[in-house]
Amino acid sequence: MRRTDYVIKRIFFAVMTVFVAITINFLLFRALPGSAVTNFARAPHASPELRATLTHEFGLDQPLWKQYALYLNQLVFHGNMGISFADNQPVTSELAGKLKNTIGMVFVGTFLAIVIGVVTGFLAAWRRGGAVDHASTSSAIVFYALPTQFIGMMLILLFASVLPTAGMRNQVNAFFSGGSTWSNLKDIGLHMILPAVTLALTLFGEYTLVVRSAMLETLGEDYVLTARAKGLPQRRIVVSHALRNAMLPIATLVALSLGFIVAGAILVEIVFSWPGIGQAVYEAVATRDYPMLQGAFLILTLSVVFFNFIADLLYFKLDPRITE
Amino acid sequence: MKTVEPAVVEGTALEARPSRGGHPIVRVFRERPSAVLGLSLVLFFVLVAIFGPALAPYSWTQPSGAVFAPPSAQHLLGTDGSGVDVLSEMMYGGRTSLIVGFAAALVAMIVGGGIGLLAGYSGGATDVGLMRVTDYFLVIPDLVLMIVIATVFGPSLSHVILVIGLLLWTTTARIVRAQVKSIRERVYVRRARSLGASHRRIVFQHILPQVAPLLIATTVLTIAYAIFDESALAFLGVGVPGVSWGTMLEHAFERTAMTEGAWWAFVPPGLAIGLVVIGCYLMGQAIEDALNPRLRVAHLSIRTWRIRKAPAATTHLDPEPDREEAV
Amino acid sequence: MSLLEVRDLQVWFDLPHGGRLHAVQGMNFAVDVGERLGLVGESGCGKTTALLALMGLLPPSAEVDGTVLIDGTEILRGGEDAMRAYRWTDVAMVFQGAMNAFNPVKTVGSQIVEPMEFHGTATGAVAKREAADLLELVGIPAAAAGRYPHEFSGGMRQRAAIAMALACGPKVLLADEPTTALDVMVQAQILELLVSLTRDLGLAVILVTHDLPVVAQVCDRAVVMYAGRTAESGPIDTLFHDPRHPYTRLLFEATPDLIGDAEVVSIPGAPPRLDRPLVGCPFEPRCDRAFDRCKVDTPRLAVVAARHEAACHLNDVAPAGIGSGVG
Amino acid sequence: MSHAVSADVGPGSPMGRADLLQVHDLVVRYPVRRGLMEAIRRRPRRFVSAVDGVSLSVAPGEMLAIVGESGCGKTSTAQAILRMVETTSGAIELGGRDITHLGTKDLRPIRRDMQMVYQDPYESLDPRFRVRRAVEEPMVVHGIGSSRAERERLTIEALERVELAPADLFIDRYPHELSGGQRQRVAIAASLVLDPRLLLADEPVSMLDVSVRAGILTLLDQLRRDGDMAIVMITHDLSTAAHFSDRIAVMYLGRIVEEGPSRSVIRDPQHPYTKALLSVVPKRDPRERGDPQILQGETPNPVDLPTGCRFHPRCPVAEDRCRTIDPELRAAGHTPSDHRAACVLV
Repeated sequence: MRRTDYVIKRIFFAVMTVFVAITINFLLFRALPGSAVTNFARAPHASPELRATLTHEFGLDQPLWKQYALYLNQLVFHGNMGISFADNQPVTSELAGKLKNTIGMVFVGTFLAIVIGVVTGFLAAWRRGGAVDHASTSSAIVFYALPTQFIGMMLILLFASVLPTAGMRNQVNAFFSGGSTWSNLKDIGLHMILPAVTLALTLFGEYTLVVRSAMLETLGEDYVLTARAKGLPQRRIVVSHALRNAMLPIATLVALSLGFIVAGAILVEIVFSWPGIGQAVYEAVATRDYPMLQGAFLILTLSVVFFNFIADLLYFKLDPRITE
Repeated sequence: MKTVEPAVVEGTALEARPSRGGHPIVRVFRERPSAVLGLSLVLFFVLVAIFGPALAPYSWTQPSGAVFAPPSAQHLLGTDGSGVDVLSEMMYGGRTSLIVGFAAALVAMIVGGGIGLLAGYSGGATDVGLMRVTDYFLVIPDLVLMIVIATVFGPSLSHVILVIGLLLWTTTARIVRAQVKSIRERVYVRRARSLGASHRRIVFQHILPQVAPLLIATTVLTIAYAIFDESALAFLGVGVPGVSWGTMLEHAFERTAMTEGAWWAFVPPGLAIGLVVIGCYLMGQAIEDALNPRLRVAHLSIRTWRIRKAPAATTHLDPEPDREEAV
Repeated sequence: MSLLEVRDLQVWFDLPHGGRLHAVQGMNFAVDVGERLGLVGESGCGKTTALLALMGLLPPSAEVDGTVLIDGTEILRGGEDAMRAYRWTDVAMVFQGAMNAFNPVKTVGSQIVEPMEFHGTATGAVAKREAADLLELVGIPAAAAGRYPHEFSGGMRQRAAIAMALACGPKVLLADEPTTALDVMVQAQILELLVSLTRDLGLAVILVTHDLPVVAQVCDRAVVMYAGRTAESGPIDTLFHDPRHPYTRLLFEATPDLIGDAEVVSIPGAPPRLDRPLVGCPFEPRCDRAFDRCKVDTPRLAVVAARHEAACHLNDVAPAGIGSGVG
Repeated sequence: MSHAVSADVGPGSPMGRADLLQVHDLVVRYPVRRGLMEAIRRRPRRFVSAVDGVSLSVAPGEMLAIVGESGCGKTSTAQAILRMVETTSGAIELGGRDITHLGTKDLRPIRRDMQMVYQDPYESLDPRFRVRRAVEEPMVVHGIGSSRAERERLTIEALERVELAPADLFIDRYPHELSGGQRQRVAIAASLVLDPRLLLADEPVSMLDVSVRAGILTLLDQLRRDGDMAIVMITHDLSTAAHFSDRIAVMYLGRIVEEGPSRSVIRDPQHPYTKALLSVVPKRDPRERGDPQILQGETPNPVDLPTGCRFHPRCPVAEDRCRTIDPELRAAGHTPSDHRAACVLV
């Protein structure tokens, strides 16, 4: 009974957060300097009819709350987020393509970061105070402290001759779909190495430190002493008791950070001009393409909410004590 | 009723007991070398930021040499993509980055600390309400929101500081709230309340002195994040107007210094940011560890207890002679 | 030959800020089949450390000396790895804080089955059934095996801990303050269970506690510990009626009884610090019968009667006078 | 130490020892956390009555011990008397004045008269306050002692009164530089400076070593004799209660099931629960075995109370009528008039 309460509350919280994000998103762009309302429709080289349809669709000449209702209606039911100033294409489809590229690269980068982080964190905890501990903690802190763009630029400096360092050759934006030939895939793969490695180097530090403190915490618990008293060998105690409990904070952190990584990948995508959502945000900023910016912000916020919800579910699944 | 023995297991958790009096922060710097290393790193760059502009050999905006000139006697760190002396830029740039970092951290401390204290101490509806707001702020991706706000309201020093500060206060608020909530339940606070002490007195006499060191630790960590965010904003072109380490990186990237092999145009600012962030991190971590040495004695680690090699004197006067030989 | 015998057990801890804590300074005791031995003393006297040393469960900072024999075979000097074979199959343990003795994210049943399968005493369905029988033996419905530790009350969790300790049919059960955190009625239930186990299964129990009346009612023999050493050991009856160490007498006098108007007197002063070398008798500063020799010469544990030993110079000088007052 | 005697009832007033503290039918209820579904389906809010109708009184210079197992409501009773927990119903009178629903402003001067000593000596002192400042704080809060010098004098006097002599050896120490027993004495001294008329002690010695406990208990005993202070001691240790208190009240599931003079309650218990509790208290002398009457199970969850007498599910001598009758406290024939028990068999 109590456990289902927890899930319902989390779903409710997620929905509320999405609603708040949409509202902030709406208000933010209405607070533009100058006649903000027309900004939205003044797509620089849009034809008069296009401008008319936009005004009608989004009720740009209506009072604010009426606009808000229309904005919600368009967003929720038609998935229409207006027209990009850059190329008059609907924002939604533009962003969808770019999101696929981002997810591809981010997935590889994060996976690498998690592997490095968990391994170094675990070893650091296991050989606490030893050389391995100092080495992995200090390398974690150093990479965690260096700005992402700086790591990217260093990698370009070092590997420019060996690996491609700029966006995909033929701007293939459909990363997953499309019967891409083997060479196409190889090309994407090659291009992805440096950005993914940069992302991994930026992120693994946090995982190392969290895994280390989670492991040290569990290694100090009484039930580890009980397991040792039962005569179990160290290896088995670490795996079936210490690691099992350390998974709680680790799993939640990984899920939580996934949400922010999508946003954090912006810097990596800019340095390597990777055609993802981050690059789209960068160009939208440069050209003051508000609809695009608004759409990207919404998608990134939704991804954070989504991964937060996953983190809650993970925690709920792993910890039988959740009844609050 | 709980009559559990005091937690000190004979001989194992002795180090958990604070050894000497004196202010906890001072004690941290006396006992932990990592805190001193962190402090010296940060102090070095603060001094550079204060005296830098006066000592800078060249102008930090006007070119004073060839483009991407390698480090030489005249230009110790060479020149950047538009011929400006990198060392002078570094000296002046440091001031902007640190100002943004410290100011934003201050904003985060005041807003986050205030909300954390209020929510933690009052509990009930206020606590739930404030924490809901914090949860919403936490969910919004800070970098993206910063970009949007900076774009919408235009970049300016105060804007950037406010934006970064207002997005970093959530972590401070949550940490402070948790600590205040646990202190409020402590027996000596309940005793003060049962004495009839006023809320104001309890907060200023008992709660604040106890939470202050943790607030300092969290603020120092926030400085690191703030400098980080400033460099990200600068890289996206919506950072602080004028020169900062972040703009130097962005400038070097625009001029593709990496492919030109001109490492001196972007390595100094990148390393500087890294070192300051490491310094803040070490200090903050040291203070936080000193406050709650929650890392218990690990029951399990690669090293195990040892058998004493040298034969110890027997402590037992044995009547039966044969037992003597067996030992 | 006794079931479990401990000779000259000593434990040192390396302190984080340098120095060594001599937590156990020479313990000698033995326990036979079906016998209940009490290790009694105040906090900091080394009783829990001695128990952990018996099972080799000390932290890496510990150094151990002495010998531990089970059915005549030495198990301590082989170090952590060699001891592992004897743990739970020969010697099992119940901890004081039963709350976190169990892994919170695994069911109680699976944690009882775990040692069986590892030591090979039972596997699969057989192990599950044996675990269910053990739970019934300690008074818990077998169905509870599928439930998690946080769903158990204090008393039930301690019972489950005892069931887990019996998983591989041990010869000796070490119990570290098993009932300190429980109410007097639940304490009675647990102690009654321990007594029935020694009677029915021939299990030897070593009960560590600071509660003298519990030892008086439950144990056959007792070892009174002070400052890491044996002050006195012998049948519980003689310890009460004919104590041969002032500390034993004063401890009984400081314990109030339900019926009886004897005045309850506290023992002034505090136990000595164990990280400093010992001069003379450790109890001398608090002893009401101390004389000049006590300040200089550390008394050795000497036999005063059949299986009754005490470490006090009075036994050489005026043995009769020690016990007046309590008996 | 002169002390303004408030209201009409003075200590040792001519017409016998008028009671300092009187509690009438005290009830303290906590709401039970409702599940989301229950809230939606408007199920009535359920309550736990931690204290379910407790009446007691204490005269100046008298020590009343409240004993019982965990969850019997003894701590909630003390918290309610100290106005740290809201009283659902019933009345609390201190020195003849009803303080049950007094506003915080009017309550403040009254707080001077009732002080509490807590169980955990390691937590009851602020780790950042030296002993001097810990003992002085109550005086500063209530504006006692016109100058620093006078407050210093009162602090030293209080420290010596709790046998922390010579005071200057302890006055400048931090709590972590004191032993458990010394910390508890500092906490008591910090209450004494206000010269309270009522001292509530919640398990004052349960976390201390045996050799130190007796010291604190004799100190409390002596304070009530010469300070004419009323003491209410909460404990689960019947031997301590038997030895140091004048009267004992035994609580079970939020109710007093037996109360009376200590000697009479210990030597001639009337209520089956008290008899069972006394029978399982281990004796010091190994030869005094006694026949322990061990009740099975543990104190049930107070959310769903059994009907009739709340002890009947665990009572060894329960009869059918116990399931329906919820007995009142009444004196047995042969016991002194103020020794009462709540059982049909009395």
